[in-house]
Formats: sequence, C-alpha cells, structure tokens
Amino acid sequence: METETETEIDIEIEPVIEKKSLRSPGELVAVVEALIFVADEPISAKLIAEILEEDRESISAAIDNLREEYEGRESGLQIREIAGGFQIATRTELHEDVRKFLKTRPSAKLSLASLETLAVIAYKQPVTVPEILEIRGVQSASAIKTLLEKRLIVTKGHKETVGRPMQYGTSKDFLIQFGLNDLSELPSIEDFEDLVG
Amino acid sequence: METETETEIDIEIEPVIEKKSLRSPGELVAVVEALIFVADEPISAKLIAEILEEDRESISAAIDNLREEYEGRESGLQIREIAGGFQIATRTELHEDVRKFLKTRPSAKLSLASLETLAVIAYKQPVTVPEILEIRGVQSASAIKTLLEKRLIVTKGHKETVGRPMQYGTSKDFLIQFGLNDLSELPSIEDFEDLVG
Amino acid sequence: MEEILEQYSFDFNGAAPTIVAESRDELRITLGEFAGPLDLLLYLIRKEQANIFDIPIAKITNQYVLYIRLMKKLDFAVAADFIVMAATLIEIKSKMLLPREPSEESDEEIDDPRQELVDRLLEYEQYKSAAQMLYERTTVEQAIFQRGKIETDENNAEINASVFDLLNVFQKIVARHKDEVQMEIHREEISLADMMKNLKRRLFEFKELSVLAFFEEMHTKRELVTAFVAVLEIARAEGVRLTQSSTFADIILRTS
Repeated sequence: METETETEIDIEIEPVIEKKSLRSPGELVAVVEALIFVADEPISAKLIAEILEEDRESISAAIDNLREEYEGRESGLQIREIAGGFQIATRTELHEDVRKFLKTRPSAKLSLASLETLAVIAYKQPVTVPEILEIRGVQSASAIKTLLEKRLIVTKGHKETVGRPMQYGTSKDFLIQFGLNDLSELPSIEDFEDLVG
Repeated sequence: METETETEIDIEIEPVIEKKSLRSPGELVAVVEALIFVADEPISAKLIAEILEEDRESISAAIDNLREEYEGRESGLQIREIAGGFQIATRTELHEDVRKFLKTRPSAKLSLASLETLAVIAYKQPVTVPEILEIRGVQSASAIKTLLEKRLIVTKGHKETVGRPMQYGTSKDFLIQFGLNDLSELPSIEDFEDLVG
Repeated sequence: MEEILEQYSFDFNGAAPTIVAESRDELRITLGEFAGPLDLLLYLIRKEQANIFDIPIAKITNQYVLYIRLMKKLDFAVAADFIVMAATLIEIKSKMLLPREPSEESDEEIDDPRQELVDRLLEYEQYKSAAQMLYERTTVEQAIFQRGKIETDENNAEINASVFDLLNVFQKIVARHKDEVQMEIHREEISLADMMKNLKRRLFEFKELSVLAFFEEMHTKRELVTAFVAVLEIARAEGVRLTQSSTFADIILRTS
C-alpha cells in the first residue's frame, strides 16, 4: 500500500502526485459525473476514488467543481449529497412539471400479476373475476384495478349467471399499446409453435 | 342489464397552442433537461411540449441549446436523439471506467444466426418465418425466439396468405439498443452490395 | 479420407469452425458454427478465391460435402438445411455435366444452372453484411450507459410487455392449471399430438423435466398412457436425453 502523504500543492487542479493521474482535471470531472449518473444509489467520494484509482482529494475537488458547474449554468439538475454519497436529481423547483410528466406518461409497464391477469383477460374475454381466479389460481382484484386504471381493460357488462358477475375485456388502449389493429392479431399458441419445436 | 362501456377518465392533455410561455428561455432549458432526465426511456419533443404546454419550436430550441451546453462544457454526459426521443447517457469514451464501476462486462452478444435473422427482419419488415428461411437458407426459429425474448422484434399481425403466417418487425427497443433514431437511419441494403465479390 | 488429411482449415472470423489437420494422425478441431448453408458456401468460395459469378461448382460441391461428412464423423448434428444445400449443389453439378443441346449453343443467354444459387448467395451476403453492421453498432452502443435508478422510477419490478409476453404468460398459466381447466371446460381426452406439444414446450422452457412429475399430472389412465407414449416419442425423435441417476430414481428428460 502506498502512503498517501498530504501533497497539497494545488488541490484545485493538479491531480495529486505519486498516483500520476492520467486524467486532466476536466476529464476527471467528466468521469465523476458519469459515475454519479449511472449509480443506482448515492455514490461516495471514497468509492469513486477507488474505482478511478485517484486520491480522495482530487475526487472531492472534482465533485465540488461539478456542483458549481451545475449551479452556475441554470441546470434542471443538481448534484445532491445524501446518505454519505452523491447523486444527480432534478431541481426542487421543477417538481411540479416533473410530477405532471410522471403522472401522464403512457406506460404499458405491468407487474407480473397484472400481466398475468391481462393475459387471461385478453385470451379469454369476456371473462369474470371468478373465472380469472379459476385460471390463475390467485386473487386478481388489485391487478384488475390497476388494469382498469391503466385503461388496458374495460368492463363488458354482467354475466347472466348466479351473482351476475361483471365481465372484463381488453380496451382500445390495449390494442394501441400492444401494437395490434384488432384482437384477431393477437398471436395464438399455434403461431409460435414452430419456435418452440 | 347495465352495459358499462369504457369508463374513461379523460387524462388527455390538450396540445395547447397560443399559450404565452411563463418561462424564460433558461428556465425552459432547465425543465426540459429535468424531464429528459426523469424519463426512463427516450422522451419525444412532442411529449415534452404537451407536458409543459409550450410549442414545439421552443422545445426544439431548448433541446438544441441543451445539447450544445453539454458539448460545450466537457461533460461526462451527452444528450442523444434515439428512437424518436431524447435521452441523457454517458459519453462513449468513458465506458471503461463506467463499466468498472458497474462491474458489467459487455453483455452477451447476439449469435451470428440471431444477428442475421435480425438484419433480415430489420430490412424486410414485416416479414414471415418462411420468408426469412428463403433468404437465410436455414431455419431461424430459435433465433426468432431469442429476438422476441430480448424484445428486439415484435409480432406485426398475420399475413393474409395461405396459413396466415405471423409477421415480424423490429421494436422500439431495437432502435434504442442499436442507437437509431428511426429505421430510415439504417444504411440501405443496396449499400452492402459493393462488399460482394 | 486422404482428403481430410491435407491441410484443411475452416476459419471464419473466429466465430466458426477451424478444422486443421496438423499431421497425419492429428486433427485439431475448433468448432464454431456457420450461420447456415449459404454462409458455409460463401466461405468455401472465398477460400478458393473463386468468382462468385463463376463458381467452380464441382470443386465447391466436393468441399461442401466433405465438410458435412467431417461434421457428421465428429458427431456434430448437421442441420437438415445443410443437407438440402448439398443436394442442391449436387444437382447443379450434374446439370453442368450434361452436354448442351446443339440448338442452345448459339443462344447467348443459356440458362446457367448456377444462376439461382448465385442470386441467393448475393442476396444472402447483403444481409450478412447488414448483420455485421448491426454487430458493430451494438459494440458502440454498449459503451454508452443510461442513468441509474432514481426514486421516481416505480419501485416494483415492472415488465414492459409485448404481445409475445402476453402469450407466453398465458401459456404458463394454462400449463400451471392445465388439469383443472381441462376438466371443467373441455372434458375431452388430450390427444397424443397435444401431449407431445405440451411436453415439448415445457422441455424447451425448462431445459429439463422430471418424467415422474409429468406423469403425476395425469388424471386418467388414458392420459397417463398418452403421456408415456409422448415421452418415448420425444426421447426418440427430438434429440432429448433421458437420464436416471440410479435404478428406480426419477427419470429426467433433458434437451441436448
């Protein structure tokens, strides 16, 4: 292990001596930014230093630099220090617009439970909750609620049996989101038969 | 019998036109940056315009601005136009350090067979399994299955010929993974002719 | 066999077979895979530095057949498509040997038996180049990374589903509850074809399958017999292996 003496010649710019950084200060800021950006969780200066094989001081300097840069230009993003690490986040003032976007973004993303329920409804429609339970073997109430909210399914009137349960089928939005012109385009098991051979 | 037709709460956003923007150009750039950042897939200028109730031109200008800004400062990030939208991503040159941090290796490449099949689908879409066989001279079933699982291709309905075979085409993920804004960015297939011989 | 022993190397971008006869008794083999018969054919033409518009069909055919024999000899499964191409080549070769009728001689545009093959090769080669282009693009793309997760990404693992996923999921559910569904909705006995289909699908999905567990899913004696025949059929025809760790242990079906 190398002894890291305090070689504070110029913390600001010179990436410190014996490690012989090959990166210019600008490059260091850039790669630090990239690491903070890709990290799933706040990333500490220590970890960044290890990855880049640079000393802590240069990394801290680079982060300071980066923060100033973000504040200097009127960026929509900020470098936040949180839980001992750094992360990039949107600026607080913009939350209203950000929230609006998050609410309206169209999404076909589904949990596995919802996807299963949707699959049953798509292939068995019109179908009632008890029938879905029968096929899936699990309660599907919350999945159905999600699917209704995402407007992927619609109610299709009551079934004329005991209890007159509500029937469900897929919606126009379902067709759009799954890129189908009509339900006949839904692939059947036979369509993929030869793929499974 | 009560028929419950599509109970659709209208969340539709009116593409507002004549609204006087309350945002300064700088603010607009900032909020556009924030939206591109939070979006988990490429976000189109159109959608941004709708969310922010601004016109397309101002949004496009803001995006241009933002791109220049990213290029101007030596950022570790870049604004990319991809799959019909915009996205922030790391700069190519930094891949080694980023990969070191993420501890990822370049992900498993597609097999020769899958790549060939994908090429045929990309250029001939919508295309059926027999048509792919015709060109490749070899069964492509397992390649197609792989491509479907990797979401690089999608089904495109049945072809109205004998046997109504399923047709395939490339997906949005294909554009994203191959760094294309749209299919027209693919070099034309004739351009590969001079490589022959 | 003498032929094999001459320095014979198949080397294709590192991704395909290299078969090198190093000495009279040693055959060094590195096997990859050609993407198909056309791929192999193109390779052989390249290796001979032959003009694609004037393929020395006899020579190429011999080499093609030799390659396939070699593969078989080494116990590599040779896909049917490769055999079909061998037949095509042999057919062209024999056509080329036929004496041309005198009346045709004056004709400028004599049908070349190789023409169709050449056209296919040319078209195929375009797509092969396109595949190469795609390959290069992925290499570039893999150097670019997107942002890590942020709070606003939904916390639960969500699936961005396609129609294919929908069908896949549905099939899984049906498989999971096949018996119940059958008893209540259909009531009819499952046919051997369906049983085999079901078995194949699951084998494909899970790569291996306990035969015992599969039999236990059967409700009637008839179904059980059908299941049994299906297992035998599949073991015979589909290139799967049956393994058993010890006598009376469970038998496992594996795709090979």
